[in-house]
Amino acid sequence: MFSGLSNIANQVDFAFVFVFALDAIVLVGITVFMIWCCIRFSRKRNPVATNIHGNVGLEIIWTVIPTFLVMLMFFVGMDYNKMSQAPKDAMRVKVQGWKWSWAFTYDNGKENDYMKSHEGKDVPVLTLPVGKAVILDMTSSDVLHSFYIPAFRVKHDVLPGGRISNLWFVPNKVGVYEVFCAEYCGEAHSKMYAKVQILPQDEFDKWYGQAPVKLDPTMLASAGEKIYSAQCAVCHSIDGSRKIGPSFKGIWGRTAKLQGGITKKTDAEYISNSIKMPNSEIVEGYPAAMPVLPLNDAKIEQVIAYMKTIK
Amino acid sequence: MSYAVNKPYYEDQAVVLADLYATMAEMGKTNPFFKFLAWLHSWVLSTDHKRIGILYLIAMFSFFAIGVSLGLTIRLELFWPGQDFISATTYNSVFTLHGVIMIFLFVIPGIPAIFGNFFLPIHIGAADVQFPRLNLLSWYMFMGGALIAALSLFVGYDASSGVHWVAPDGGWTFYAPYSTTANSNVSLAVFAAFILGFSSIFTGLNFVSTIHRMRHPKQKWMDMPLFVWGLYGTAWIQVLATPVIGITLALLIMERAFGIGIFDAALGGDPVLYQHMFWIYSHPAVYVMVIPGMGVVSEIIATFSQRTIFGYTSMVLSMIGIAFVGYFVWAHHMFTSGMSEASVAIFSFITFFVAVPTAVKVFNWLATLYKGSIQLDPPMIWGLSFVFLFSIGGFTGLALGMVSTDLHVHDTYYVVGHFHYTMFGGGGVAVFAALHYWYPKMFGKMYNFTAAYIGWALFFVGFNVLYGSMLVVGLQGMPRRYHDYLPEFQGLHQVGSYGSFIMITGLLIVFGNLFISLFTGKKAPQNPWGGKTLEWTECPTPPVLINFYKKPKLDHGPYDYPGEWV
Amino acid sequence: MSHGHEQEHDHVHIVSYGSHTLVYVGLLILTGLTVAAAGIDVGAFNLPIAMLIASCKAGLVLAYFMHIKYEKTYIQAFVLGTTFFMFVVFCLTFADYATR
Amino acid sequence: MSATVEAQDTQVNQEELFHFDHHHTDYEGGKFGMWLFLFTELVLFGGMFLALFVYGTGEYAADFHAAGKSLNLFKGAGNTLVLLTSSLTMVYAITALQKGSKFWALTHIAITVLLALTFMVVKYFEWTAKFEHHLFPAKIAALESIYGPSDLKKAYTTEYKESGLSIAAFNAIKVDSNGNPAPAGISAEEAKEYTHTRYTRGQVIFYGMYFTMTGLHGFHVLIGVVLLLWMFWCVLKNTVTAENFGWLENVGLYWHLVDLIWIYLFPLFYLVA
Ligand code: HEA
Ligand code: HEA
Ligand code: HEC
Ligand code: CUA
Ligand SMILES: [Cu+2]
Repeated sequence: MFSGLSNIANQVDFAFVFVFALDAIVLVGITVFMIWCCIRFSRKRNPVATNIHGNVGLEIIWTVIPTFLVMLMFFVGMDYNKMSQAPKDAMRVKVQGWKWSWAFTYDNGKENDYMKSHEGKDVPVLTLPVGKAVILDMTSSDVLHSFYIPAFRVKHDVLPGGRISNLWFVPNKVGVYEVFCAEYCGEAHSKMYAKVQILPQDEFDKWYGQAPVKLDPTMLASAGEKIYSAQCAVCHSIDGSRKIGPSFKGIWGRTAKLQGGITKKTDAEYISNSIKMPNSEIVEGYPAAMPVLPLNDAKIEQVIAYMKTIK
Repeated sequence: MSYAVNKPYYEDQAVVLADLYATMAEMGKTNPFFKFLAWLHSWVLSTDHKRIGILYLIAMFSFFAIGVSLGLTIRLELFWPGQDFISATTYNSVFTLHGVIMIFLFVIPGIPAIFGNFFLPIHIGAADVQFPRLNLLSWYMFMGGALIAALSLFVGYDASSGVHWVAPDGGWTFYAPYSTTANSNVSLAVFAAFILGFSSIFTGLNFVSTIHRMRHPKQKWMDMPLFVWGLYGTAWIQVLATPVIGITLALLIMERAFGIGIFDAALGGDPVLYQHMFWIYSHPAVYVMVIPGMGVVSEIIATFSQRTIFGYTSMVLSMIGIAFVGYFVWAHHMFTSGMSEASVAIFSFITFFVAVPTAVKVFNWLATLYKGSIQLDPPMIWGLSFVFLFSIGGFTGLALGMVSTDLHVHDTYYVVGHFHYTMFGGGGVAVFAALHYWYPKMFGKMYNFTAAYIGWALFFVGFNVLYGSMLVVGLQGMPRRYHDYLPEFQGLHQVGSYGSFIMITGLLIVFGNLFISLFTGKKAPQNPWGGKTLEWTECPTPPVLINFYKKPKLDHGPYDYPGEWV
Repeated sequence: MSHGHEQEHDHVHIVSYGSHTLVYVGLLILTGLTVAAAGIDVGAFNLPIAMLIASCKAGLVLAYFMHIKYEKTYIQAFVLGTTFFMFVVFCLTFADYATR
Repeated sequence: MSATVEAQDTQVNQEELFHFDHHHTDYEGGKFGMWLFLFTELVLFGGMFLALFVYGTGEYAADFHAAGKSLNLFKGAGNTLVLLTSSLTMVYAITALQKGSKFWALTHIAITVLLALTFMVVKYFEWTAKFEHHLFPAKIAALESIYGPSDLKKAYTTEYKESGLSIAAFNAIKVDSNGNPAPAGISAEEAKEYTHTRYTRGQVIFYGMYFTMTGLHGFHVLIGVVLLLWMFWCVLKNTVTAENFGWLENVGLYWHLVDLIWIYLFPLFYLVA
């Protein structure tokens, strides 16, 4: 409460306190009156009831006062980040959601890093400078998701079909915060975590300006592993067990049996095709459930390098 | 044809296919099998509103028991973070069915179908509803829908992966395009909801015309008991709003079967349109769950205070007002959906106007207690719990109606807490209140008060622990429909689970007590609580076939209690 | 089991063949009108014009063929109420689409 | 449980109770019930009109316009006349019965049924003409392009058999880089070509709505035919008579509702779109 982590966090917290305080007062009033009546007018104390038909004055009072109170609530509640009020010079980040992860892409083409989650998985990080307004341009490649940063008190649904939905805010404090998916999206809805990392401006600039490290061949596989852990692990195991998709155990160089009786060798072309057009070839016995993932050729290369190591 | 007018309604009597029944009954005199057939016939083909009410009661509490078990499964799974004993896929189906069963098979039909059917005609001094056969048909549609819902659990088959038992998932809201593309058995579950919708429409239609056409000539509109008014408002919602969900779900099925493109973004459709159409029905539906409950509670509070309702007219107007305004607030479920900013503001604004008539009701109930002669029998305890729990539910709803706060707590456990307080603390508790109130009339027996009090107390404590903790964990940002959660939420989830265990104990005592009393209870007098509506003053306990021995006299209003008049 | 005496037929209003035919002719004219109007392109007004004509036709059908004109007030009121209800729902939905 | 009746009033008047119980012949009540049912029908179709308006006036207005041109105005207008006329014969039937002419009532009911069937026949030709031009809801269209037009029926049934009511097969089809429906097993290039020659996104919805709405309306016409035939039987057997015509009136109300919906469907699909 009142941590002020984003530009609106304190307003929202105030709104909560405001409405809960009013609620509490009325609720206590109601309850106390109810109990008092039950005691004072119990059949023992008051064997004969008095029939009061009503009292127009009173009834008007308890129509008008609540009307007034709820209108107050309405106005307090209208104090939120309206998209039409987003600062013009805000920084923009592209957010893509799919079953079941997120990817963040910056204007200069930079892509998100990964960070360990509480379960030790790699989750994508949205890195932002402190104190600067940011607008997220969000799309989904499959179903509805919802981008939710509880600490900042912001949330917006992410829609498929090419519609861009926006969310904006100003992060106020340096730190790392959780991101949840708040719209039911299937099996791993509850695993669709990400993080926001707020850096001081200079650190952010340094991070932002860094050219993508040229990975030497030995590091390709470990970069690929991160991608695997963040984006593929919900559906593909590496120990041979069946998840939503086929296991990656021994994936490199095996023969894939596809629907319609086709067989194909799982070489680089096949894998890259499986990722770019996941539904053009379906592995026998599996649903056509793989989403289009935002992986460029470089990343695909890394994933393939990693796949070669899964024996 | 002669009627067994002197016998309680549950003893043998004439039914729809009267000739067949008579033959069976005749043969049953010698042949026990035919005797059984005749008995069965007299129940499952009876058009008597009281028997249909009992049929609903039995069916609904069975479903409720299933829904409860599913709710409990949720609580057990959420006891620790990570997967405890059911997989994510199973969990998703479990909460979906929990929601579908509780909403479509328990709270929406609950009071109208059980108690409305049983007492509406009696309250207005009539012999039955306007369309008794349609009434029976509604019950069959209800059972059919329930059966299909149950079937949808088991018959799902995903050819591409060869997986059997793909139970439906997606939540009771079935948002597109998840629902239009899911491999699970959504179509069948949705079809079940479609059928249940029509069952509900027919019940509503029946009640509206019954109230218009069959009131006792002496009972004018403003002489009707508030329970009848509640049913009337509800019935209109059922007639005018339910078709929208019917068509929405039908379109969803068409989308899945033929790809008509209207909800599926990949084909160009707008998923937000689905949400509009879904909530155009489903918001009014939440008032279907609670307005009849308000009617019940009005009866109970007046009877146990032995004093006339404070502000009868404003009680009526507020009930109709809630039903009316309730039509136009649906998009408060969609503040984060990508709707325009203008409509976010519009719908937030209208939402608050529902709170005003509700406030009038709450304050009028309180004023009815004032200078009453209050007897805290079990029905009254449940009735007053309704006022308390529903107020909390309503108050938490206000923070959802405010935009800025809703953006934070939308789709978190806060919402889950809110709707359990309103639906269970409101709709559900009203069912329990009604059951304790009318049990003597319906079954001719009294139940054990001590057990009823103990059960209630455990329920009340467990309820607040369970759903109170949900409100808090939601405020901390815990999203709903999560199979797994961050370790920091564990404490509150465990508290909630403990609450659910307490609550179960309580409810088991409550239901156990009522069940045992069917056999061991003392005989109930005609008017155990001193009520003034027709079922107490003119109708024997238990009611006879045509409700009254002769056309009721109706020489007093529903709330003309003895006591001083001012 | 028909109990003729319970029916309240005394006030039943029998509409003559003639007036039905008249309404029918009106409906035909309106149909012709709407087809003709569609031929002229008035841009944004195409839809409102077509809907207006359709609503006139619907009004005729409701009032005469469906007998609403001769029904009791409460039935008339409910027909109006239902229409009003749908109208408001449409408006509120379009409040979203028009301002997106 | 034993019977516990308090004989409150021992003198039971059977005759009084009998009348008290028999409300089934409440003429006005029956009609009111029918109206309530019609309200639900109106709202049911209202929901679809809502969707139609949303797309037809929004971003897909142009698509709708183009697609609307593919509908056969002649058949549409013809069917409008057929339905209007059937509404007229329907009210004639009621007037005839009220005036005591069983013969003319039966004749008019029969004509109404014939007109209804005419409507359905025209509809049938309209739909098959669409199918011949390969205009289907998207999923069938996609299946067609995989299995070829000749095998379409087989394709649809086998896909269905295999996947039950699941949509897995369709998932494979729908996603391509543009989000347009495209069949599996063809390249991205082919997919693009396929969608552009066949459908825009708006047209997918137009045909989807067209088939759904006219289909549901047609279904109502068929129900109407059944009801009318039933009425024919009742009038013939004198269970519906000049004194007791409530049922006929109610069926008539239903029939006019079917007409009423078409009054809106026709301009929206054939003229304005
Ligand atoms: C019985 C069912 C029921 C009832 C009666 C209500 C009543 C209300 N509900 Fe609730 N609601 C649900 C069932 C119900 N709700 C369900 C099931 C959902 C979730 C669906 C889902 O997503 O799965 C939901 C979700 C929901 C949301 C969407 C949340 C979200 O997903 O983001 C909102 C937002 O506005 C809301 C608001 C309200 C309001 C303002 C009322 C009002 O009617 C409350 C009015 C009552 C009071 C205010 C209390 C009593 C009044 C007084 C004691 C007088 C004093 C009052 C004042 C001073 C104002 N509800
Ligand atoms: C009236 C409706 C109703 C009722 C009564 C309940 C009752 C319960 N609910 Fe439910 N709930 C919903 C409606 C309801 N719920 C809805 C609509 C959803 C949303 C679904 C969705 O997201 O789509 C939901 C979701 C929901 C969730 C959130 C799931 C998620 O988001 O991940 C949870 C979590 O704990 C929960 C818990 C419970 C529990 C523990 C109970 C109960 O089990 C409470 C305990 C009650 C008892 C223990 C009773 C014991 C009684 C008996 C055993 C009866 C015996 C009977 C006879 C003898 C006749 N519910
Ligand atoms: C939502 C679940 C999901 C996610 C996430 C996912 N996949 Fe898949 N994947 C599937 C499914 C289902 C299949 C099998 C059907 C098919 O071939 O499309 C599959 C198939 C594949 C295949 C072909 C496998 C074979 O045995 O021939 C490859 C390669 C593949 N995925 C790579 C990836 C990579 C790389 C990622 C992450 C960057 C990923 N997938 C993420 C669901 C997923
Ligand atoms: Cu993505 Cu939930
Ligand atoms: Cu709501």
